[in-house]
Amino acid sequence: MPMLVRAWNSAEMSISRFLPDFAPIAPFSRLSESGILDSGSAPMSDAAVIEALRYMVLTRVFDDKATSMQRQGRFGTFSSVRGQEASVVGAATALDPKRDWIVPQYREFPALIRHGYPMENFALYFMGNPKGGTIPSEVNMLPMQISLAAQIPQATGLAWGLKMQGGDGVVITFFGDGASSEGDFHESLNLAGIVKAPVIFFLQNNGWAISTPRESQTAARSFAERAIGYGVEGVIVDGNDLLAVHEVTASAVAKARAGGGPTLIESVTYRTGAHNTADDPSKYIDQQELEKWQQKDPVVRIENYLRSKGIWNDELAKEMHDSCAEQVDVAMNIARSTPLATSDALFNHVYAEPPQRMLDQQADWANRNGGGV
Amino acid sequence: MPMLVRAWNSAEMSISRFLPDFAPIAPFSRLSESGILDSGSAPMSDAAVIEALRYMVLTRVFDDKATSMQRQGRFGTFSSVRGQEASVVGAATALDPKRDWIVPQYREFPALIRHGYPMENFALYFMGNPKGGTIPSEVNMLPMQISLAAQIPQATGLAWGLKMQGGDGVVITFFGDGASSEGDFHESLNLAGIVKAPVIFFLQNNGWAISTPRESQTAARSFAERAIGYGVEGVIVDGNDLLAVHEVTASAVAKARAGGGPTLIESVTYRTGAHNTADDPSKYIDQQELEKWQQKDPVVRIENYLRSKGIWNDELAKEMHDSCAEQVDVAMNIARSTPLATSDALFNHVYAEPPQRMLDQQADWANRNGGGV
Amino acid sequence: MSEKTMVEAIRECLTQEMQEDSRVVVIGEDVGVLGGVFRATDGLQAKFGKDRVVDMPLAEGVIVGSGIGLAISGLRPVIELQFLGFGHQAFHQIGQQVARLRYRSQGRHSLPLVIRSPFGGGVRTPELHSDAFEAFYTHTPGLKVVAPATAYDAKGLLAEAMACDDPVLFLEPLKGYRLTKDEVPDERYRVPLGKLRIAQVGTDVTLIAWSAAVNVAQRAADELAGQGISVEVLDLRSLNPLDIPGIKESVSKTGRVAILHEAPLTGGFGSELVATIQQECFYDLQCPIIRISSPDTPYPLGGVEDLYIPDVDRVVSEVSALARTSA
Amino acid sequence: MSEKTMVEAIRECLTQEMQEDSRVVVIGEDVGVLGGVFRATDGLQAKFGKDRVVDMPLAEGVIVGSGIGLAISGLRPVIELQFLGFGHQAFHQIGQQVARLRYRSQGRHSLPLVIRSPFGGGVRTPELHSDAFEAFYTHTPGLKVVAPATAYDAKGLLAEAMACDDPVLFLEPLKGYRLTKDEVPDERYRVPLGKLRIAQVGTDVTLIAWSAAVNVAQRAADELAGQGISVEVLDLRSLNPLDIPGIKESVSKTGRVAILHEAPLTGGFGSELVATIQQECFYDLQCPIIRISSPDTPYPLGGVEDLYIPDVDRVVSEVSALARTSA
Ligand SMILES: Cc1ncc(C[n+]2csc(CCOP(=O)(O)OP(=O)(O)O)c2C)c(N)n1
Ligand SMILES: Cc1ncc(C[n+]2csc(CCOP(=O)(O)OP(=O)(O)O)c2C)c(N)n1
Ligand SMILES: [Mg+2]
Ligand SMILES: [Mg+2]
Repeated sequence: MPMLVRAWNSAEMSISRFLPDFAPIAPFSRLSESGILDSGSAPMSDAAVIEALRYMVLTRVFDDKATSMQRQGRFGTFSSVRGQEASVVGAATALDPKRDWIVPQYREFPALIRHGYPMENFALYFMGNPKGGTIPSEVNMLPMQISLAAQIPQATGLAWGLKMQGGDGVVITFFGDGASSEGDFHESLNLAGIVKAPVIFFLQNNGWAISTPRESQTAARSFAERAIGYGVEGVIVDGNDLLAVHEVTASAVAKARAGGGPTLIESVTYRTGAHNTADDPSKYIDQQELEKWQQKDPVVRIENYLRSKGIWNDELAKEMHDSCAEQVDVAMNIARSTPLATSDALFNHVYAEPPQRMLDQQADWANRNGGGV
Repeated sequence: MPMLVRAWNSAEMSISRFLPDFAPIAPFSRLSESGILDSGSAPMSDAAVIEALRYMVLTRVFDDKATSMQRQGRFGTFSSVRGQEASVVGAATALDPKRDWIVPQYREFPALIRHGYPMENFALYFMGNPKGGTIPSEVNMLPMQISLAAQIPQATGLAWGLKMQGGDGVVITFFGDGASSEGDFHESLNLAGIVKAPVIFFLQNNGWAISTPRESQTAARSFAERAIGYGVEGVIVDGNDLLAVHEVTASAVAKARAGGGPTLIESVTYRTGAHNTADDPSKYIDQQELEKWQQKDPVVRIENYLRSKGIWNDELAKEMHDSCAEQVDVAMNIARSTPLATSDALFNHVYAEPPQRMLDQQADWANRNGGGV
Repeated sequence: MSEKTMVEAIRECLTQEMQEDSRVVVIGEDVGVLGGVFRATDGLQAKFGKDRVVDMPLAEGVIVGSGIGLAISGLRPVIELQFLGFGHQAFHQIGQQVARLRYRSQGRHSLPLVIRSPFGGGVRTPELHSDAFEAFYTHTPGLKVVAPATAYDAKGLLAEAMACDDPVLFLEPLKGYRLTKDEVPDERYRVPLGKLRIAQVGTDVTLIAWSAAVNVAQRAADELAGQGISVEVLDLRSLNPLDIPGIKESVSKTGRVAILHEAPLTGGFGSELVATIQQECFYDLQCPIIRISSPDTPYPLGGVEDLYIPDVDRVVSEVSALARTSA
Repeated sequence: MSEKTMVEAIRECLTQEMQEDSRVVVIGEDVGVLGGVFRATDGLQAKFGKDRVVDMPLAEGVIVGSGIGLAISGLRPVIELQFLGFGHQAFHQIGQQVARLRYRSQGRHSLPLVIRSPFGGGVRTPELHSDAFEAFYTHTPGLKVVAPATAYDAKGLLAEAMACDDPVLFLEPLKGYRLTKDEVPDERYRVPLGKLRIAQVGTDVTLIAWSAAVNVAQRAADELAGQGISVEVLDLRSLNPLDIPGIKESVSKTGRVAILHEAPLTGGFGSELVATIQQECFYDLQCPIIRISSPDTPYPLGGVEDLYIPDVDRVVSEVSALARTSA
């Protein structure tokens, strides 16, 4: 941007100027596109990689199943993880479900399942059954968040609160490139920097906010750079590289646990599916760009890595796929056989100590709809 | 912050990391503390400097008058510019009132007066008379803003709209270090970067948000650095150096007019007075820091500059002070002799086409309070 | 003249008004290339260009706040809030800035600004997409609130809102976008703000509704007719300005009033209507005014929303009980 | 037991509850070193430290939003919103997050969170500092709303709100902070939510108010007594839960009702009260329920605010007219 330079007429000023840099950044990565590890040591054991791969495959299977069920009207509008499996799983596998918390947006299925959220609840939620919102008491997560970026201040406060009480838990919150434009993002990173909250802001830059491309979301070359404006560290990682995402997130978790405060991670990936089951990307997506990214499929990439180590083959892949399919079927069947909620589901859990007026309405609704039974 | 470094375990990562820098920044300045210009050429003519000084003195006189009137109950709660005169006037004098717009917070008295806002209206506003809100049709400004940062999106849209319509007007919006923590700041800089709006975000970092010190407002070493996270240029300037503030702002105005887009200017100054007439800083302010800044009085500094050029003396200073005092008295007298508004002042101007219900209320109020007369 | 859905009527209105007035710009999330998640702005960007139909970054506060600035600069922005629930993110700009700028500037800055937003339930959306939040805005002086129930009114009222120099919140029923279909003139026309529409003439009970609830009210009225109960259905069309004389006229005739809305009971706009009617028509009332609404709980997940928002059966049973209440 | 102002009572309550329960933290703008712009938290940081009394960055959204997280982590945050008008900046967090988290998580995450905020007019504040915005929050299911009128209730209701596992918006009358002074026990005690207070017993008219308006109502009642009109003044204390039985009891006795509030007329909480009362007490009512409120305009500058919010004279004239309305 020549303007920026030309307009200034004083040399001294440079010391106090901050010029945006538009040179492209190479996101941190460990695996080549064909799945070959760089010269360094692997950040995950082979067993850990295979476990992670299973979550990625599980996600594919679930997404396909849910999408086809949705077409048959047996599932609600929902957003698949397609193309972002390494991004979500790489981050999730860096967490200790016993003490760490997940504060999700809505596109992090495998992270929630690994953390202990029952798959049937996830399914019930998208089938529109309030029971789906049930989070077992030992599972450290907040409900999925539909109001974009609203979860970020909550994650920051949660991490801050854990720290205040002397715990060593770390909080990770997921959000998209679109959500990062909301004021909640700014207010939260700023507070996290001040109180050094043990929180990881995991920004999934999947190139799109529904039909709005990343270029229309900000003029900055990266989202990660924003971190320094809050006295916080930022990093960009190749979101389709399971090992790289895991390594970066594990480092940020270790740092946070050790009192080093927050980290903003920009995971550069791509939404190779539709925004959700109600969306038709053909209206806006660039077919070539899409195909380019489809070539970078994160599942294929990590499978190639395992193959390059001689510990993976089609047979093992099929076994894994089948066991995932079975797991998904079990969950979907539980969800489908769960009775639809009665009218009490409108009232239960709204208050710890409900106002009489609401209780009267509950009785009234129950009489009308047999919801009390 | 050692943590930031220690925690990472991969060398390659550096290429994609953004570590916050905490080394102090020297704000751009032209005048030494004693008012001596650096080796470069002066960015303002002597006549322009003297005109600017007059606005600074006018501000002092007005602030003193208003504060004493407030103590006598003849003026409402209001925030003086004390200590920030060079910051506000240096920015204001870079604008062309004919085509440029000011979108103020509430601590920019001299900028508004220079732009054409009648001083008596400013006074009436703080006396609580709705008439004070009246902005003459040829004066390019928005009303003062009490809801912190809410003016920033409006300034951005205004600048964008002027550009869309092919105008060459530039918009400057003022706000404080405190206001910069609001989401509106983030959303606005991001949009301005995208549409390259001809807007100048003039952040007055006066060290305080009421009792909250700048260190509690953000962990970042500067506010200006945030600009790069939006693909926007940022700069830090010595807010007590009239010439430096004027030069930086004039450059940003020229850049914006030429299509170079927005600039974030952090003007580092200090609120040497109370937050407002209801505030008692002795409860929280650091006396030594305060005295240190009182030594850097911006009026004294620019006067010393003029003296060093042999074109200023006590006599001229006294003349200027007296003429300012006279001007302030005239305005205050007009304001004081303006009749208090009637009940119609509650209803007029709320709508271009008022709903009947409100008109009925207006008649009703008028009958009760004689407001209709 | 031809049958059009509500979303078609809205799109036609936007297209014609943008054609007529080059100061009109449309901004919002996904309004450009995609043409809006409900296609209300489909084709506008292709027709009027990227400068007049702008895909905004995902930030409602600055979408509305910059709209204020655009209006001050001389344009006439039409903002699409993707869902009314996300007006909460812009609430400080709408409630304290949009609604007050004209007053705060003593008339210097009028705000010819329209905020269009879909709202209301019944289509199985994700959370926070279906709440009927109109009562937050009807309690915001300085802001006009319009809520059409028919495609004809949608086009005419939107044209009127766009011509108005006051800011207008224009509420579009999610459920009605495609379901509502009626005769809509192809040419431009306007429907004035503040005049209700008698959707069905009746003599026994006045049933007041707006937006998607009008359709529910009418279907209930048809059933009730079968029971020999003659229901007059009023479609308010705009909540501010409110057609009080029109309401009085109907109530003075029937003496029995039911109000139907999707929002929770407590503090819904129905409460204002009851308060106003009992003030204006106290001696005409033969029995208490009833409110038929959702309960005082958050909008639920889609699987149970039909239990939440009032349906035809419920309206029928409550109104027939009302008609039988002894004076 | 001794005379205390409302702000002293609030400070005493916060001090005692923080002493008792180490999970209580206070966060907000200027609550620490300064002790709040109205000194409600004065001395707390000195006593309990910077970790439990935190000066937050100037951002209401994250002040409330992080408060949600603090509560989930096991703490019991008390948030000070410096003025209720700036709750608009946090409206998405309060209305959609605070109020719904318990429901959305099916009871997993209760929110023991109190948002304290001064509101209301009469003290010549700058713009946007004086609006009575309670109706936005009473239309928000899941959020309890408390508005004490006396120092005694302020201490007891705040203690109750802090003990409650539901989120509570605790409204403090700007004007009453120092003006209101009454006998307040030195020890801890609680006043239950949802039980109104009969501020003055009467037989002719029921006058309903809350917060600062209760004082106006009582002074008007005194004057009206001089005219031979016996007014029963109800201080609601909490708007949600609402003491409907308590209201019914009074109305069944008087048959005449006036509601007094500072908020604009349309959609104010008074409209809900009218709707509820006419439903519950229709056959007791001898004449229309009247609402005495501010007009449907934005809160004005301080110089004319006395013309805006209802004063004693206006209440006296409207209530005496009401008392004389023939049944
Ligand atoms: C506050 C808010 N505004 C608008 C929406 C509507 N909406 C749902 S998803 C979406 C795009 C989100 O994009 P991003 O944050 O990048 O997440 P992604 O879907 O790409 O994972 C929008 C605009 C919303 N849910 N919340
Ligand atoms: C949205 C909002 N929150 C809180 C306040 C109350 N308030 C008034 S001035 C102020 C401090 C402002 O600090 P800063 O932005 O640095 O401006 P300064 O007063 O220092 O010029 C606060 C918190 C407000 N007016 N608006
Ligand atoms: Mg995205
Ligand atoms: Mg400041």
